[in-house]
Amino acid sequence: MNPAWTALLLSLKVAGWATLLNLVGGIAVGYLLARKRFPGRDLLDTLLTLPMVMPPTVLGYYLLVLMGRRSWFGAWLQEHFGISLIFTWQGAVIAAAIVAFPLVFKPARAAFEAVDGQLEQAARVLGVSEMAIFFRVTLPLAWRGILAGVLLAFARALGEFGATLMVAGSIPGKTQTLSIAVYEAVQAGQDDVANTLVLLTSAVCIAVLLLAGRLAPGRIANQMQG
Amino acid sequence: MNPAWTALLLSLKVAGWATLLNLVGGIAVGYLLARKRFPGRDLLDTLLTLPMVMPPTVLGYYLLVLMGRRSWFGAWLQEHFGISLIFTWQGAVIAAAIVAFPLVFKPARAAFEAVDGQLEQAARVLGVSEMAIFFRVTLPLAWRGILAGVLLAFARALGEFGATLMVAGSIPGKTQTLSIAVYEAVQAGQDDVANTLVLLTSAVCIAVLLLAGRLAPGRIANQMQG
Amino acid sequence: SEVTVSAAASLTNAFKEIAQNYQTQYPEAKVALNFGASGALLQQIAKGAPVDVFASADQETMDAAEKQGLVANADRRDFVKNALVLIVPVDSTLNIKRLDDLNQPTVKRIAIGNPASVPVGRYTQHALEAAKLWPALESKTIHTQNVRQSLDYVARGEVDSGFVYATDAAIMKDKVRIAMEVPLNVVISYPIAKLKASTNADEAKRFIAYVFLPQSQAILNKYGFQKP
Amino acid sequence: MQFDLHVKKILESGKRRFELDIAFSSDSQRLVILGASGAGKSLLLKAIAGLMTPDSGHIRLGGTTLFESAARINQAPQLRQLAYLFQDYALFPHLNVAQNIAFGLNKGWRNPPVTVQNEKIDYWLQAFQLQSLARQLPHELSGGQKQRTALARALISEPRALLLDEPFAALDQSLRVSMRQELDSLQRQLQVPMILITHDAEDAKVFGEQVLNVHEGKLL
Amino acid sequence: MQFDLHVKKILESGKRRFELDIAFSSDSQRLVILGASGAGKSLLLKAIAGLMTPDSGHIRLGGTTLFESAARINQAPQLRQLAYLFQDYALFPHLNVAQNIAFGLNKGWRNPPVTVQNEKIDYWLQAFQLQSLARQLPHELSGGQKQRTALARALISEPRALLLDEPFAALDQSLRVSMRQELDSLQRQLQVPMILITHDAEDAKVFGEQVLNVHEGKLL
Ligand SMILES: Nc1ncnc2c1ncn2[C@@H]1O[C@H](COP(=O)(O)OP(=O)(O)OP(=O)(O)O)[C@@H](O)[C@H]1O
Ligand SMILES: Nc1ncnc2c1ncn2[C@@H]1O[C@H](COP(=O)(O)OP(=O)(O)OP(=O)(O)O)[C@@H](O)[C@H]1O
Ligand code: MOO
Ligand SMILES: [Mg+2]
Ligand SMILES: [Mg+2]
Repeated sequence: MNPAWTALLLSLKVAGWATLLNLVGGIAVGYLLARKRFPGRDLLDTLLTLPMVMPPTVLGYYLLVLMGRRSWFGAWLQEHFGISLIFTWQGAVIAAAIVAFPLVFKPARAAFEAVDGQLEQAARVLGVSEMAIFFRVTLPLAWRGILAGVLLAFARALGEFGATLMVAGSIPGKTQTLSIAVYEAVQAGQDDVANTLVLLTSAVCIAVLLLAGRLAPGRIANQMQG
Repeated sequence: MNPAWTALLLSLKVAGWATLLNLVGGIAVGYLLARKRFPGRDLLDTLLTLPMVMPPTVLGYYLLVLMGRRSWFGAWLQEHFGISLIFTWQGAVIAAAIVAFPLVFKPARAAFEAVDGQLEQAARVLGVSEMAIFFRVTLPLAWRGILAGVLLAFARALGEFGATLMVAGSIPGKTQTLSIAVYEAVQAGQDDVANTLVLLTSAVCIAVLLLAGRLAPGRIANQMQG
Repeated sequence: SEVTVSAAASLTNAFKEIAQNYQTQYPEAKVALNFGASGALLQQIAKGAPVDVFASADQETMDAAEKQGLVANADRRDFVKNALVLIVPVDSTLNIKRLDDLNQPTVKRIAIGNPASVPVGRYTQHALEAAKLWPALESKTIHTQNVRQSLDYVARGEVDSGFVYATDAAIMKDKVRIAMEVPLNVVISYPIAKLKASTNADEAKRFIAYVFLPQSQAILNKYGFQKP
Repeated sequence: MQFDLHVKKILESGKRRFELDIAFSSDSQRLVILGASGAGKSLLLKAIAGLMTPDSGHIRLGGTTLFESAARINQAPQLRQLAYLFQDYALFPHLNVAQNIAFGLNKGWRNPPVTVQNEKIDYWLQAFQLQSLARQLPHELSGGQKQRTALARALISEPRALLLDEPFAALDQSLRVSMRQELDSLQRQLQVPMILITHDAEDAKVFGEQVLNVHEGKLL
Repeated sequence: MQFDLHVKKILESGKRRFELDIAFSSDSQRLVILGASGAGKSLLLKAIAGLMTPDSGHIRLGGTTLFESAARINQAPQLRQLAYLFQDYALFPHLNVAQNIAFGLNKGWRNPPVTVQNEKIDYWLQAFQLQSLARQLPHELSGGQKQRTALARALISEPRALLLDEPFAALDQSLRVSMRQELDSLQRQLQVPMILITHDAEDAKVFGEQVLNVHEGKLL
């Protein structure tokens, strides 16, 4: 199989899983921060934003320290599950997910905060459980804002290479994602290869983003009373 | 002056300017995409997201190609304004701004779309100009969502080094930002220096984000009718 | 007058010291140091970055610079030598004396800089090809993006061994051990050159000359470099 | 005792302070609340529905204790099984008229489908003259259509009590008459207690077995 | 001629189609519009205010042409200088009562300060009994308080015409009487044309120099 093709599939797999993890985690954390009051809430928000502020390579280094064989966590994973995250695509997923996480939870928080609380009240009186209210009222109304963040996270996960490279290495066919391949081509001065790969990545990204945009429900919020 | 201190000031200058550029540009583009209907709108949205999907180093390479003295744009800048962006902090600003731009305009678009159009209608009838409506009604109501994106962009600009390194180089005291210094310290095996610098960056980032959070107007949208 | 020096990342610590001394000696001079991967530095120069002196970590990059007409052949000189070494974690029980020993089944992973883009990877490939081990070891190979990554992997025990420069091994003496110096039929030497486009040629020449002075060579030596 | 309650609540906004302190018990099934704008009528209804927690007091409805500060009882709104009509409707903007009306019929994690239809829904669409609007979204409705949708949504679920905040305010005279009848017969059929806020003397006449006058947070 | 208009507009939502087609001219200063819920009363007002662009027709008010499809005239809502009371108030949620009322007084790029105060604002706060609520945000208001704020915001700017969509619907009887008086004297003083939508027979009596009956998008 064409190596670019292999890298593309791997990239989609990594970015897809990372986005899925972030979708769930980002919505949960964003909701928590928007709705629950607890001491240190804003500090937690800020701390969770820190992965953005660290150069990805450095973040990757810390992840290596955390998940490596010599760390207690890495050792524990190894011992109990026989899992090693370093040099595996699962490791790449975790790196990409952490790098992109702030992109999801922060817009999600803002979107949840913009949902009119009275609508949730109305649903409560109608006997619908809190969990169901979340899925039937809150989430649909916050969805556009969340989606904006999720799409950004997907793009970022697709483009990430600093942290991924450090954690997963660059093993062709195994952990060499498209963006790592691009990076290597540029480094090696192979401009045509790099250009081709960039075009490929961009095309895939455009396709995915346009598709996802279609999935968004109509611009309801905007027309609410308009 | 302590070099870490110099790097910090430079980082803040670069991230600050980049954020400012993105604030203005992101709000404008986000508003345009939310309110104006034109063919290719979603495609434009997607194209503007592409800086996220490219490895920053690669993006930096393209910027280099675009802004270098040998390009027509670089030559034009040089000729007419005597400006060279390569190896200057202004170049770093542009690199950081482009890398972080999608983080601002996409959440801004979602936030603008969530503003109730009837309120703008009401302002119109009251004789207030479109521009004034934007500043007095639309922007305040979209502000929380926009702010979330702007803060992410600030963090990203502070942490960016891939594209910056390529365009502005790493000249201590001139273009070596904090995150480039971190990167170099890690490269040079100076883990303590790296750790210290990371702590410094994180502390600054936390301080700025917490401060900015305070600046946000109360969670009005959430309480609209609650 | 300011002189901008683009130097390979591996020279970071040594060049910082040398530049400082230089400025003490010539108080009117100002040295702006710019570090990065040799290839990236070349790209910056090619796109018009205002650089006066270029110190590369390999000959190929400098060759490319020459071919693009950025430096004159007469202006380039080798100023240090480095050695390729095979390292293992300090607590490693492996017994590796020759490259052939890498064939042992206990050696599962070997970190090698990507030969396509990382100079140290190219040298490693030469050495392994000469020893007729290159294809055989391919399956154990982890390609890294720079020396530092290989070093980290070895230091943290993620790989069983790795190929790095002697100068890199010197950074982490407490975590990695040099198992052997790798025999090479080429010399790993670093070239330095004034750029044709330099707007400050005299200062550039003076700085290059300064790098060759014994006190500068002593500093380089301190960080594991050898005389050319 | 149908109603037995004592609700105390202090609301502050800047320097202004509003104190709600209302206690009454009544055996009549139909209560009408009158009072000037801002007297505290809506707040009282919200307290009963569980949407506003009183600082102290108790709320008992048809023998069940919904709230009692002393005993630390505070039933969740979900469990109170009430019909509540919000003064400003609170329709779900992402659901069409039929979906809004059907919202409380299933308590699962999914909204009714866009094409939701069944006998009950049809009955209420019919009763409130909303048939042709079943698939329209709230922002495509007139004021009165919104109010009727909200009312249908509240009444469809066979509640244990009806709490209605100005249910006919946005309706024209003839519609008001027919809907008053509808509500009247529903209440007789269900035999549940009802509290109704209104400014319309006619409403008070039809539904006001007992009329409570609220003034600045207190009963007159 | 105070009013001279012909408004045609077709609205579609899924299979349902609503056609508005109303033409009339009148010399009376005070017009009351009656009609069933969903008849098209609010749409007509929106067209006059410039918030809904008719498919065709014309709108002239006191001699000025606001809209004329044939001549491609369509004045921006800003230039029409009308007072418009939205049926659901449309208060700015981020501004307090006084700021909402003061909103149209300055047309600059900044909102009035939180502590905004001047004679005009005081007059209207007083007239509509909102003094003590001046610093409260809309979500801290009762239904009637919201309506009064919205009405004050519309009337304060000395408009060229008054368009009021059920201005007293959320008010109790006594308040209704006093505000009716207030509005009556304002209209006499400004001598501007007024259109008022209402369901209240009393409103029609006081303001209805001429009464228009709208039915399913057409005049009866
Ligand atoms: N969140 C709040 N913070 C402060 N004050 C509030 C808040 N909500 C309501 N109030 C005040 O409480 C009082 C009672 O409000 P309520 O909505 O119960 O009035 P109401 O009797 O329903 O009036 P209306 O007939 O106008 O709807 C009002 O004066 C209102 O300003
Ligand atoms: N955006 C829209 N799309 C489709 N139909 C609409 C839209 N807006 C309003 N309509 C329909 O137009 C008709 C007239 O609406 P309008 O708001 O003018 O009624 P109204 O006479 O003011 O009634 P009410 O007294 O209930 O407020 C209604 O049947 C409504 O469903
Ligand atoms: O900021 Mo990066 O490592 O260049 O993705
Ligand atoms: Mg009320
Ligand atoms: Mg209406």
